[in-house]
This record gives sequence, structure tokens and C-alpha cells, in this order.
Amino acid sequence: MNLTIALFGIAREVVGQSTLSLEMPPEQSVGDLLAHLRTSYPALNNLRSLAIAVNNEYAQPADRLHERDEIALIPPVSGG
Amino acid sequence: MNLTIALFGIAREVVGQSTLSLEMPPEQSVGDLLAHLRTSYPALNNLRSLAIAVNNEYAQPADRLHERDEIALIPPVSGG
Amino acid sequence: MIALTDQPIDVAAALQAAESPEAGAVNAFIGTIRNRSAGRKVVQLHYEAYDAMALHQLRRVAEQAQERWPMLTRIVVIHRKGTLQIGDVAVVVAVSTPHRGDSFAACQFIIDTLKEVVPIWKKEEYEDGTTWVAAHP
Amino acid sequence: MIALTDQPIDVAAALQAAESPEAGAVNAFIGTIRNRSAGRKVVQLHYEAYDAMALHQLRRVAEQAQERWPMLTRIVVIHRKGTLQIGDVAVVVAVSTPHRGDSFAACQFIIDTLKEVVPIWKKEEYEDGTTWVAAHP
Repeated sequence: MNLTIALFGIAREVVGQSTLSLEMPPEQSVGDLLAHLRTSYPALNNLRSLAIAVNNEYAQPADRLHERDEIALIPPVSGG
Repeated sequence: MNLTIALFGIAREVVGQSTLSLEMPPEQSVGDLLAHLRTSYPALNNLRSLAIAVNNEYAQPADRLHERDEIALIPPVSGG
Repeated sequence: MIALTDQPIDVAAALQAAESPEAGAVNAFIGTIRNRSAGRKVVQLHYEAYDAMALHQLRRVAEQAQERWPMLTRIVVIHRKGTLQIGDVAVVVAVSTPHRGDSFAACQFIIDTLKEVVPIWKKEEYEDGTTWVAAHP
Repeated sequence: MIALTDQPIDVAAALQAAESPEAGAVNAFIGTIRNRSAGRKVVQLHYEAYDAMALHQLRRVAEQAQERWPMLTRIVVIHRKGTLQIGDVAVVVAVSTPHRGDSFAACQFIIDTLKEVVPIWKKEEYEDGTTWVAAHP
């Protein structure tokens, strides 16, 4: 399945682009995606935290991803 | 000595005037004055609290009063 | 800025007076006139103040806050007096601090202490009478 | 009222939106841009937001506050994004309740939770570089 991942803040700078398009096997979990991204972009491991949002909600590692999900990589937030 | 006492809020209404002029013996304390006022105007005893201010500060019962003191009777405050 | 006024309080000006480039956090408490009190419909309200002592005590409260929260960069307290209508602003407390937790704590201390010690009296007017608030047990 | 905006925040309008005739207490938190951060002089600052999720999460925070403080009569949260200068307002939270203690607690809950969950990122610009705030341990 093809996943599109939106990138923000320092994660966007680390990856060097604001969206990533990934071809992944079906039935991938949030944890699988995070592991894949951490391997592909080791500088992400320097961040204090890294989360995945699916359809505007924070996702859990075991959550399954689907091709039409709106996925985003969330580095440590610093609003307010 | 002659004391002038400023009255506010419900204490002013109970006494029926906004200042009281009292001729009292010298060396009177705040407690003496309060007792005198409570006797003269028994409706003051219905209030939740009653304090005396001397020169813009809350006074203690044992504090001595002087003729030139700025004295006020303070019923329960309700600002804010 | 500490003030007692018989004119409408300019809340925006009060907040601006509390802001400072050294402080990232402003907390403000604004007390307005409610349309009900203890179940009775309020028509309007009168605040009476012992002006000299009220100002002195307001300054004391601000000094106490500054001692307890030395990082306070600005303290603004403005209390209205006279006749107020429903929705009118009766009091504004606004403070600024470098970090936000202190701003909440200091602002709450100031309004709580103000209500205990500052000689201002509120008389509520209902359709069928008036009451000096908190006067009786 | 929940909003994310790239225009200057009108603090007075936000406070007015929080006031209500049923509520006598308004508490407001205003976050402004400090001239220093961790000892470095800040020149300006950029806020980046994941707009759709930020708005969704801001609404969630407001809903959580409403559940925890059912007496909340109004909740206003406005967050700025884009480039901000020293002294600019980055965020306003304003709530109203019948009694003041609840207004302080609910307002503090909202700003504390906002800072934890809302996907907005702050990049500080100094005379000699930039940092994404809180990104690294």
C-alpha cells in the first residue's frame, strides 16, 4: 500500500521534505512505520519524542495503517 | 479625647451617619472602642465581623487610640 | 499599576500594562457583574470604598505578592466603585512572569487576598430589595 | 471560540468573547514572546502548525475542560502561527465560570494540556542561529 506522511518542524528539516510517499506491505502498524522512519533517517533518533498521528489523533504503536489514512510524523510539540 | 470614626457600608446604615464623633477618656484601646460601639448600636452585633482600621491599617484590640488617628469601622468587606 | 476608579475599566489597557518583554506569561482575572446572586435576579450593584485605605491595602497586597513571587515583572490591579450594571467589569488583576505557573499562582493570591482585606463593600439591588453582600453570617 | 490564525490576536475581543452575564469570573492566560530564551537573546520566532490536527486537538482540550469543569460558560483559545516579534501575543486562553476558583483551574488545565498535545512547533531565531524549541533532550 502507498502511504503519504506529512512532516513538520524539525522532522521536516531532518527528512528534507514536507511529505514522504512510502510503498509499504499491507497490514503495517504505526510501530512498523516509526521503525522504518527511524532506520531511514537516523537523526530522528536524536529527538526527545516522535509520534505518529492518524486522522488528526495520536496513534498507538499497535494501530494498523490504511492507504487512505491522513498520516503525520509529530516531533516534540512546543506551542503556547 | 475626641475621636472621629468613619463608617462604611452596612455599618454606616446601622449607625445612620457616615462619621461619628465620640468623646472618650484618654488611653482607650481599639477593643474599648469596639465594645462601646457594639453597646451603642446593638445591630452591629448581627454582622459577621467588625474591625477597626487606624491610619489605613487593620488594628488589634490592644492597640491604643490617639486623638489624631484616622479611625474607621470596617464591616465585612465584599470587594472583587 | 494600582487604581480605584468610578469610570469603566479599560481591560485591554490593563492587560497591556501588565505585559513586558522580559515576561512570556500574563495571567489576568476579570470579575464581572453576574445577573444572579444566591438565586436572586440582580438588577444593578453598588460598590462603596474607603478610598485611602483601599488603595493602601491594594498596594500592600501587591507588595506581598512581589515578595512571594520575586519573578513578577508587572502587577496591575484596578477596582471599580460606584453603580455597576450586569456584565460590567468590577475588578481586573493582571500580572506577568517569565513562566506561566507563577502567573496563575500570583494572580490568584492577589484576587483572593483582595477579597479578604480591601475595604470595599458591594450592595446588590434586586427587583424587591437590596443586600450588603457577606454582611451577615 | 477556538482558532488558529496568522494574524495578530485581538486580546480584548478574545476576553469579551469569554465574558457572559451568567459568569462572574473570567480568567485569561496570554502568552507573549520573550526577548530571551535559555539565556540567549531572541530576535524573532516562527510557529509552524499542523492546522487540521491542531484545531482538532484544541477542540478536544476544550471538550475535556468542559467535562471536568461543567460550570464553564465560555472557552476561548486562539493560537497564532507564522513569524512573531518580541512582545507579540502567541496564545490566548480565556474562560468564564460563575466562581473564580474554577476559572483559574480550568484556564491552567487548558494551557498546560495545549502545550503537551497540540501540534504546533516553535523555532527561535537568535543573532547567531536558530533552534526548534524542546526538540532535543
